[in-house]
This record gives sequence, C-alpha cells and structure tokens, in this order.
Amino acid sequence: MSEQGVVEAALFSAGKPLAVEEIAQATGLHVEVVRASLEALAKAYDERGSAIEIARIGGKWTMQIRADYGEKAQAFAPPELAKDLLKTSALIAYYQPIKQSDLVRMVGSKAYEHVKALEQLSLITTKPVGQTLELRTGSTFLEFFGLPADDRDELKGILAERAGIASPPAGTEPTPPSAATSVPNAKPEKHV
Amino acid sequence: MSEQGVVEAALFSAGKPLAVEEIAQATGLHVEVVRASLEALAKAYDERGSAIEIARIGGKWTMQIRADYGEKAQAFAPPELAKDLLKTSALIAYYQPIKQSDLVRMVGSKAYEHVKALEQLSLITTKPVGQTLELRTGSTFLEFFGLPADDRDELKGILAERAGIASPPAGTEPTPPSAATSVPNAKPEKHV
Amino acid sequence: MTNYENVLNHLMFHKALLNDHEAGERIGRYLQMVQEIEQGHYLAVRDPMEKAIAAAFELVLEHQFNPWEIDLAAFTKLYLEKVRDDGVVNFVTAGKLVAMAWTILKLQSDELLGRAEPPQQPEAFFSDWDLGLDVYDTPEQFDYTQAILQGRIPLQEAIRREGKRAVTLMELMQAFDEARVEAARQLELAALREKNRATAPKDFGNKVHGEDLNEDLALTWSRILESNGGSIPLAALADHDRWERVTVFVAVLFLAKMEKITLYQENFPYGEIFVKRISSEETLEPVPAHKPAEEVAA
Repeated sequence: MSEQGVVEAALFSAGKPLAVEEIAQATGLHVEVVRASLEALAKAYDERGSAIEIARIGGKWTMQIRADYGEKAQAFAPPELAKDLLKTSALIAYYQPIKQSDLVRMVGSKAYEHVKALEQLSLITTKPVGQTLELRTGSTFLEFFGLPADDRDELKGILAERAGIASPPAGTEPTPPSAATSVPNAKPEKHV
Repeated sequence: MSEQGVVEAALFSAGKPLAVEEIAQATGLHVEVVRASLEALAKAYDERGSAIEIARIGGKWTMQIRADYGEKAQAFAPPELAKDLLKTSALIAYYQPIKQSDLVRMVGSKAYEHVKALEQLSLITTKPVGQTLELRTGSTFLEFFGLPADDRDELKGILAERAGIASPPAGTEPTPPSAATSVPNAKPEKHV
Repeated sequence: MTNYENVLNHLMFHKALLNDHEAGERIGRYLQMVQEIEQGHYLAVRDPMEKAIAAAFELVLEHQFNPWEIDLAAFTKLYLEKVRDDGVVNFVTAGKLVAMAWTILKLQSDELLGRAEPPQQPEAFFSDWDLGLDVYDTPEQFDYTQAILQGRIPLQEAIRREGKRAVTLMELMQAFDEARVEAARQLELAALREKNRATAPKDFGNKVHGEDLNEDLALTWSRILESNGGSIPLAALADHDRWERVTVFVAVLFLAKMEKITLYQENFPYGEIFVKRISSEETLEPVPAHKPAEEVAA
C-alpha cells in the first residue's frame, strides 16, 4: 500500500469532492502528504490520457470523468439530478435572486417540492423575504455542474449566452418574468 | 478521445460490473475493441500500482478498489455487512456446498440467522436436503465481494490465500467437515 | 438481643435462610456477628432499632455478607414505620443508614450485572475442535476455519463508484432551454387564471359560512386542480384576505374528509400546511343540501 494509493482509494470511494483535511483525517496521513499525493495523482492521470481526472473544484478534490468523455459515460450512469429538478435549478441560476412565488408562476406548484429538494442538496439557498422565499444558487452548485466559475454572475452569463440573450451586466439581475412587462395585468403575488 | 478512454469512462460511471457486449452496445465500439481495451486497462492499472483495479468478475468487468486498500477506503464507503456475517459468508464460500447443520457446528446457532440474512441478499442460496439445508454462494456473491474467480476452485484459492492459508493444489478440493461420511458421492460443482 | 433478632428476621431473606440446611447455624453466626458489632462501630447509635439496622448493614459492608440477603425494601418499610411511630427523626443516623443502604443497593446491582453478562464462551470452533480432528479432512481446512473464526476474514465488500454521475454543464443548458419554453407557457396560463379569478364573481365574499358550502368547495377545488397534483401550501390557495383564508381552510378540511386531498404539515406546530390532491375528479359531487355541514365533517 502506498500513500498515494490510499489517497486515490479515498477519492474513488467517496464519490464526491473531498477537502485535503477530510482525506488526512480519515486516512491518518499528514495534510502535506495528502496534498502532495493529490497533485501527483492529478498529474499521473493527466499524463497517461485517462478518461478519469483528479480535479480541484472549489477548494476540494474529486475524481471524475473528464469532460470529453462525459457524454460517452452517460449510458451507464443516470444523472444525479432528475430532469425536472435540473430545469428548475437552471431557472433559479439564471433569475437569481428569484422569489419562490415567481418561480411558482413559472413552473407551477411543483416548485415548492423542487425548492425543498434543491435546498437539501445545497444547490440553492433560501432566505425568507416577506411572505415568500428568496432563492439563489448555493455553494455546491458550481461544484455540482463541474463549473470552473466561482461567482454567480459568470454562471448567469453562460446561461444568458445560451439563451441568446445579452449577458446581463455583472451585478444586475435578469428580471424575473413575473414583472409587469412579461405578463400584462399580472398582479404581484402575495402567496407563498 | 481514445477507445480505451471510452471503456474506462464506462466502467468508472457504471458502478457495477458490465458485460463486454453491454459496453460495446452503449459505446458503439466493436466487441473485440472493448475486450482488448479492458485487458489493456487492467494491465495498466495493475502496472502502475493503482489502488483501483479493473477486474473480471463472473464474466463481467468492473472498476473497484483493490482488496489491499479496501479497509482504508471504508472510511468513505462504509460496509453493509457486519463482521460476523462476513465470517459466515467466508465459511460457506469455502466449504460449499455445505450443510447448514455443519455450519452450525462451526459457528454456533447464530448460523441460522446468518443464513437467513445472507439468503435475503442473494449472497447465498439454500436448498432443503433431508432435515437440513444445503448452502452455496448465490448469484450476487462474487460481484458483491468483488472476487475475480471463474469457478469454485479459484474462489477457494483466493479465499485461502487472503486468509493467509496456503492455496490448495489445483484439482483437489477441501471437503466440508463431516462431508466425507455424509455425502460420499459429492461431485465437484462448477458453479460458484 | 431480642431487638436484634426481630430486626434480623425482617431484614434477612426468609427464603434464603429457611430453605438453607444450615439456616440455624447461619442465623447463630449472624447474631454473633451483630453482637460483636454492638461493641464496635455503632455504639454511637443509641436507638436500639436503628442500632440493629445499622448492625445488619454492617454485616454486609464489613463482613462481606451476601448483599442479596439483606432485604432493603423490608428495611425501608420497617424504618419508615418507626419514624412514623416516633414522630422524631435523628437525621444524622438516618443519613448514615441511607448511605449504607445505598452502598448495599450498589453491591446488589453490581452482582446482578455480573450475573447478567453472558458467560465468556470460547469460539464455537474450539468446542468443535474438542470433538476431535476428524471433522476436518485436511489440515488446511482446520487452518482456514481457524483463521476465519479468529477474524482473518478474506472477504470485504467491493467498493465501486456510485452509479450516478454529475450533471454536465451542457445538460444544464439544455434543461434551461426547455425550462424557458415551459415557463413561458406557465406564465400565460397563470395570467389567464388570474384574469378569470378577477372577472368571475367567484370570490368567497362575505357570506355567512355554511350557506354555500358547495360553492366554497367547488372554488377551492378549482384552485387545487391548478396545481397538477403536486403539493401546494395552503396559503397559496387563499391570497385575498383573512375571511378567504378561513373559508378555504374550512373547505380544505371538508375535502380532506371527503378523501379528495390529503393535508400535511411540516415542522409541527408552526410549519407550513400543504395540500395534496389525491382524487382525479374534475368536478365534485355536491354535498347534499339536507346534510348539515357538521354531519359531512363528522
């Protein structure tokens, strides 16, 4: 057994990103040893052109399918997030901060369940605002989608580009479609 | 993207053993290419002393933690079976087919509960024989424990070796205790 | 001495003493011990009864007498009776006695615990082994079984990746495309519904509740139908005023009773109340007019 192997086994079996300290604690290896092993492993996987990569995402390390191979691997593994939840999270990511009541208008009442599920996965955060909740993407959102971005605006930009909409300037939010412009005569909703 | 990489990605994301044909069908690669890739991958992982192995199990291929690293990896992937059940499984696998009554002589009356639990997990099968049950490893046994054995002899060899006992000479089979008298015409079984 | 005997008869387990062949001898021995004690530690205790009890306890504590032969319950009863009769309590003595009784109780429970522990059995293998070597055909079988029973287990569960994969950014984008199209449709529908709600004279109004139960139910039901079967917060069904909230709340109770919906609350008692439709009916059977509301709800 090598120290590098122990770290490799940890990454493989965890199935989620791990902090250096987490690995050190669970394996009994010194933090510096873990860090060096991770870097060596990342390099080794890279050099031999493996379909697997050891990547650092948001301060944590993970073992994952290299992006090029992601599509090929789809046949064997169901995505971690059901399609329905994925759609709702995309809307939240684009319109954030968005009120739950506005989201309900966009996706129907299933929004309530989706918000709960996404919050449990830490993909979004909720904050009570008046009668409703204000929703934003959470800390693990970028990690979850393997995004290199570390701020919400960049994510919005990516989505806006996708939608063929001009990317909103940093700091401004795309207007949620419940605003008077998109739905004439719609009264502001009070319900949660 | 390399063909070998596609196969590697498939194994990584499947999380369970895959048949060569399954991989071929899902990836669009030729069966022979898949087979060659699997063999090359197994060799490559082996040669660089990875904690991960590409192993052939029950006619299928899988990517899993090498046995030496299993214990270290348990911090991140806690085992399902209690140690006691592992002991009983190891005895059944080694002595199969073994009578439940003989197993009780070896491990005591807890054998009854163990047999029930292991049968529920399809790790063993039971067949009434006279007043007792005859026990054999079940359909999921090799896969569950990640044992690269093609037949019962090989399985015994692996178990003996891992338990630190000299492997039996090829062709001879350990007989279950008391079998000499009770099952005089026991034929060697091929199933595992 | 009569006092001591009296106390001893109460304190000792009668069965333990009487069923014992050596009962007479043992009682004699106890009494002798008590007499010795009288000349020792508990001279300071003046009350003869208290002194006798203390002496009996002393038997256990100082002379390794079996703690289970002291009946603490009987002692407690005896002592309480004495306190009640005398009307005076010597707290110093009482404290000493309680401390001693507690120590005895501890001894008793320790012993009980000791008996409750399952006897240490050698691994089943060894008892088999005692039967003779003939149960194993080869030395290897013996070695293998021994290795397993001693914990050298050659099996461990295979560790593989969870069969789930992360969602790709591409999928997020595709989902976004679909979500935008669907959201646009939803928003149109929402606008239509709101228009209907605004124009139709269907607000619950300020009528006396109960007169138009069917109307209340129908309107509440139509709002629930808009939810496509998902759970909706009760609050989302009534967004006008307090009166409407009360009316919807009552209607929802009726609907639950009629098994058209289920109600659940998260985080009792202040959590959000949710309504989930379980009936696929589009329109409700009217509640018979002759049936008072209370009867339907009952």
